[in-house]
Amino acid sequence: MQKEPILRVEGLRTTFTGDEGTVVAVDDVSFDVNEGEIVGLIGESGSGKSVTALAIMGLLPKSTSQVTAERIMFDGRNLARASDREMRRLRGGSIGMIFQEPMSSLNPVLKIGDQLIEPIRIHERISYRAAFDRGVELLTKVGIPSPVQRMNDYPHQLSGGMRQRVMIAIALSCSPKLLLADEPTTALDVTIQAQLLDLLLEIQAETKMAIVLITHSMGVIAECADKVVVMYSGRIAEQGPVTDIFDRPGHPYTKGLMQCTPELTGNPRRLTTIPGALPSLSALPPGCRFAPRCGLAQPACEAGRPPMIGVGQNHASACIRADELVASAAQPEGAEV
Amino acid sequence: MTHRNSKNRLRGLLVAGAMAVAAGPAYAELCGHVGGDLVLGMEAKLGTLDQHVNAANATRNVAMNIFETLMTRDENMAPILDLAASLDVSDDKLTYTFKLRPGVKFHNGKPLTSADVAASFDRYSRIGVDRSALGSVDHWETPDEATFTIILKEPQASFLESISASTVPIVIVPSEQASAEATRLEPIGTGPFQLEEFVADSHVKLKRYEGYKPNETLEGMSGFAGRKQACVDTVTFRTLAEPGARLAALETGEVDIVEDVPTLSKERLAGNKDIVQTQLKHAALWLTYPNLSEPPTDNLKVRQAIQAAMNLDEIMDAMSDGSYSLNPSFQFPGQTYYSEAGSQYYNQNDPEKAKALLEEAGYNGEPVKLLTTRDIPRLYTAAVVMSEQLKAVGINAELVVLDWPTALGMSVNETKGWNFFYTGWITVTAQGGAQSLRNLADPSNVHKPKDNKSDAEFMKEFQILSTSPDLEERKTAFAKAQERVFEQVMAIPFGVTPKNQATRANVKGYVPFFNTRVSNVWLAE
Amino acid sequence: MSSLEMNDSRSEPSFLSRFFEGRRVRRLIRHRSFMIGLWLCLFVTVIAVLAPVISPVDPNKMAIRSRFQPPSFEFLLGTDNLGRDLFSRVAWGARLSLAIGLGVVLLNAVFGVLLGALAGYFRRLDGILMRLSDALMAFPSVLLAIGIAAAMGASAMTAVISLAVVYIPRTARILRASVLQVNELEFVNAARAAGAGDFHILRRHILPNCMAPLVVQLSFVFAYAILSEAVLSFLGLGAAPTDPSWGIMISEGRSYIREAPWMTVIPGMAIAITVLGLNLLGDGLRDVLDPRVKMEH
Amino acid sequence: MLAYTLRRIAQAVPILLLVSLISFGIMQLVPGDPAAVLAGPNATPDELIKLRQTLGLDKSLLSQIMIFYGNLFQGDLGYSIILGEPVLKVVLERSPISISLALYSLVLTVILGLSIGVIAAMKHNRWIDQVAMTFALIGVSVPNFWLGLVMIVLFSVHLGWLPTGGYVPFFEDPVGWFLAATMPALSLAMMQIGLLARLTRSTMLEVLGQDYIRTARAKGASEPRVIIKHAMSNVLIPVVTVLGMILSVLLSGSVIVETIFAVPGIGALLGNAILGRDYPMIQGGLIFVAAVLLMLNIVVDVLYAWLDPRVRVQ
Repeated sequence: MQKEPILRVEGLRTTFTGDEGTVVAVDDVSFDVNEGEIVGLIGESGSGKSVTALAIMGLLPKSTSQVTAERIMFDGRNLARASDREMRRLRGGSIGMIFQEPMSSLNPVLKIGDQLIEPIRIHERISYRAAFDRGVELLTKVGIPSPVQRMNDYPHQLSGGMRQRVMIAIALSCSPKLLLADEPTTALDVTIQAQLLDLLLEIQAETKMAIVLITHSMGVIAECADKVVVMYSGRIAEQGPVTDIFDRPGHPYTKGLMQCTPELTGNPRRLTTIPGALPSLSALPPGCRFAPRCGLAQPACEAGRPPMIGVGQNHASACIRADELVASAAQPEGAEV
Repeated sequence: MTHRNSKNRLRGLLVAGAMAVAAGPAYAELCGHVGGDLVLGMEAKLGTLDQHVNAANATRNVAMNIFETLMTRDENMAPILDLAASLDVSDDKLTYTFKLRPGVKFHNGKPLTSADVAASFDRYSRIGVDRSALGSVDHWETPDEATFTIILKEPQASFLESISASTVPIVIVPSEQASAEATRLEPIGTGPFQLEEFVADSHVKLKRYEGYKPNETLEGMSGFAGRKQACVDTVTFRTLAEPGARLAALETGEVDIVEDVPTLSKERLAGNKDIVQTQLKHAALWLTYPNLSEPPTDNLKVRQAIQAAMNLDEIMDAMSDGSYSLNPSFQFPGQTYYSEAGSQYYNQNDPEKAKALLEEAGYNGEPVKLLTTRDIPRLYTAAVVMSEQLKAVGINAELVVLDWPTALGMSVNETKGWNFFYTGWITVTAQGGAQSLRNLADPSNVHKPKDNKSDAEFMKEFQILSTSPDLEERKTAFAKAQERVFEQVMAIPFGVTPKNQATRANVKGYVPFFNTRVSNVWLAE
Repeated sequence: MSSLEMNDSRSEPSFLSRFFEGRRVRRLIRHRSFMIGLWLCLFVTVIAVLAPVISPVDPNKMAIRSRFQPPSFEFLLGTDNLGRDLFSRVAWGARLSLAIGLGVVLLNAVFGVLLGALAGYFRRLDGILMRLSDALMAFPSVLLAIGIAAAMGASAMTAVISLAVVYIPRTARILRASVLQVNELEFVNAARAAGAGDFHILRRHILPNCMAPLVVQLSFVFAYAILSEAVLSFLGLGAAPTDPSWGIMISEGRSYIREAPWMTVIPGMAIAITVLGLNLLGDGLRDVLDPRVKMEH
Repeated sequence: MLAYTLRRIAQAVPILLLVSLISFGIMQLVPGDPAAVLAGPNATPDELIKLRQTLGLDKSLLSQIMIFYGNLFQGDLGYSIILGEPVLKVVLERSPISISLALYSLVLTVILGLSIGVIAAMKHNRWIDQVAMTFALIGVSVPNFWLGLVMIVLFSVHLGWLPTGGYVPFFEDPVGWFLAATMPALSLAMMQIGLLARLTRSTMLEVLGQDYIRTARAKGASEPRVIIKHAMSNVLIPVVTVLGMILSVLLSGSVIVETIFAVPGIGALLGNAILGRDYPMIQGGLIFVAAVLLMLNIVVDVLYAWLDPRVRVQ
């Protein structure tokens, strides 16, 4: 029998209250992350993927947001019921997180060293000296040259890529069991993106930690992930093992995403973008939220929320025409082979 | 011998002083208790303590507890000896010989000698504000350490009055200070208190001078003279310019004595058994004088119209919040020269007469500029009320309000741009008849007469007043001169305000005077 | 965001209409403190404008017999030591305060813009102008105002000029900073490339885009001017002593603060209400027009 | 850093010269007569004329000023006309009083202003925020001299808690100093407390929305740690730049507060010097005060550079 997953999210829902009323940013999201697994969370900006990660971490501002979930099981604990204190102990300890903006995610007035060893000092009883040495070690590990000097530098003295390496080092500093990486490479140059992804994979291979990799790039997913969760407008559109998703996408949105990524299709002429934009969270369509942009939409799509339909081993899609899609995807490929 | 006659005359002078304090405590009882710290809340800010060049009341309040003079004025403002034990005047009235009191020492420990007196007179005649008081002096001599002789060029009946004047007194300082520049005198005197600390805008602290040699010719203190003793260890004069704060400080016991209690607060203080109020009934004479060079006040009829229009009760009431007395004289009631001559022109309050006089004068709406300052609220109020009264009879009155230095400078230096200037006299009036009219005489002429020559008839009487050896003759001359001032409207006195003071109930021996005296004041336990 | 985004400055003629375009006006109306401030300012303005109508008597009319009257139905806000009606004096004082504040604001607008634009645009003038403003700002502001006021004699005009001298360097600095910033933007370079003259560029392209911080600064200058005028008048160097100025009223009242506290308290409240209104107004303008400006003394 | 500091000091010299020229220009326009002040309100014109001669005031203003500059370059600020003491001595005696009062106000401003601002930001949009901001607004809207007068009546007269004013040297009687300085310091500080609270709140709100605060939380940092270590270190940067401004306002705002509370500081000294036309005192005192203020600005800029590493390295 399969082991318990390290993270199991069930029925996560997040709402924001603002001047214009209450909006649901994440609606009934459930997925599992197994130990040592890399799960790709993909979607357009505003699809709710970052919010999902922040909700798991308990980092959303309490004054404006409400997080509810049936369960968020992490390492045998239900984070949905955890106290602030428990959450603090987990954050930076068993769960690390990397953010999208390396430029602004480091405190400009504190030394790299101080920021790096802070989680170590918070979570472990350890002397400053030992923590400092560990920091140097971590910087070496993430590939930062002359780490001892860097410890005394300030963030503005480092390039963006270097800063993101520092962020990775911070996230790794307490050997987390789970790493939430929120678009860790988006803000960086393409070459540096690749280096960093390689670094992450290298470290993952070594430490066997689980990673939730949030991205909007199917290319990144293809390169790194074991499993994919596709989000659209606060809901999960499709999830499944990465090979299944790429070979037999069960949702028109997933298909569209893949077509946006030239290196996946290998055919620049088929580079198409999905027409239209994400619906506003305050004016959501009644049925399938993708229906207004969907080339395959039928009147039934607007009738109600489409259920998750299993289309393979651990592969499910929230599209009433999922079976059709999976079948059609398999067909031409099979025919050609 | 005539020599003896002079001595007799002086003895009379001394006795007059002694009588003034007959009711005072005997020497043994001067201090009911020795020790403690006395704190006074003062209204005015204090400048330099150089008493030779400073005419400010605030300075005298402090400095006259540090310094002493050869001669000064007694409680009734009559001349009296202080540092001098005796005075001989020669028959030709040209030589004045002072014998110094023995045993007097300066705060720096140096004994007082005639050289110090001569040096002080030297300095005063060089830079002293009232150096004209020494105008008739030929020279002075110091025949021996204890003798100081002044030789006049010509006899001057008012000479002793002049050198004893307490407006800018000729205080005696150590001879090393003779060359000290103006305002830079070191405050070393012979008085019962010596300077401990001076922080301008905040406070002056004096402490008892242990080597003080009191003047034992009197039973107690009279004016600035007489038997003085420092009963308290220290005296602090605190500047508390905010009237509310000053009174609050008295009520909370932060200060022991407050000068200038606002009229309104008297009633409230009366209900406080910890506080005793005292009053000097006639403390300040308030007046205005016209500019005789600037139209339309160059016209006598216009001036008379203004004089007729004024309701002085209203002006005094407004400026003092109701604590005043009308006073048709340039002297206080009870003073030697007090006279009501010309009082028919005082406080006429007759708008119809004023209008008629204006008609007669051909007044045609020329502006009458009332030059005043807000720095001294009473002067401001007087001008404001007066302008309303003038407007009521059809005079185009305009207020010109400047800060005090500018306003006073303008009234002294300019003959244009103003028609009336306002002032209050404290010591000027107290010094006697000649002193109070001196400002309207050549060469002072505050009223800016044409060609800087004051009215001839007035000047004739003023000459008699300042030179006649006979008191009755001088009194008559004063009355006539005053009447002339009223007739010619050379100045308009408004009235007199008292000085309302208050002390904590445990403060004993405090006697109100034109200036503050802290000798013989003691704190009951 | 700010007007910096509006690149098409050719299509304006009236910058005001751009400045108060509908979106901003709606935001201002929704802004709670702006509206409270607006109402307070309107209240004071109405009192100032209607002073001759609503005053029961001439503000300088003395009535010695009814002096020191506490507030009552007959004397709404009481009377002072000369029996003058405080309600009339406060109302006329509003006139004076607003007039002086407005005068300071106008002088600030004219000279602050002129000097700030010159310093920001013509770099050669920058050194001299900025050193001069450094020197003026190195004076303690109250002492500078006292000095100028002492030189000119107390009058409302004196108060306006001495306060303008104190605040103009500060306004000019803010404008200079905005000019420097806007000068770097694309559309200015475009205009320059198109051969537009310096003054044309300044007037048509740069200045209209520097208005947001200026308007915010001026609203605070207005508030400071009213406070400082009271300080000067309190010291006898502000408005002419015959004018019913709030500062003078406090100064006159302080001698009687125990027995007639209303003489001091009422003009003080009048100042506080007016300045509060202006501050709220300024907060609102800042929030809506220029979120970057934080605080200027 | 050292070069920067030295350059700033060098820049201050021409500014000081300008300051002295401006004050000279103003003084040349000021009418009035120091003799009148010295003589007091009861002096007669006759006494006044003589006093003018005594003081050498009959010389032209220009020659008086020439004498002043002649002395200045020998490090001598001359003698005060009114006080008869060397200007430098008086200024040196008085400035510690003002500076200690200003520093006390500054401490009050920083403690109250910062904590009100921080609390308001942390309780953003709750009632505490509303109360704090209302207080801050009232603080910036009330004239300080009026507040001083009202406080005297309240705290000295009615409650009897504090003395009405005056000054007690700190080293003689620290408690007395504290009691006497509290009301003046508070009435000086009130407006600055309001300004600082408002600035702190808005900066804090801005900083709390920054990514690095989220990073800190993601590390498991407790809320106090986030606020104190991560947020405050950034909030302090703009705060320090205004502290220089605040301190110079506190120093110059003391003219009127010192007068009301009878504090013998440099503000009251110079205010009286201007009102009394004490030309040497005005000239010397203003140069001294301007030099102190300029120095203060330099210190603040250096401090700013020290606090903000982004500036420091450049």
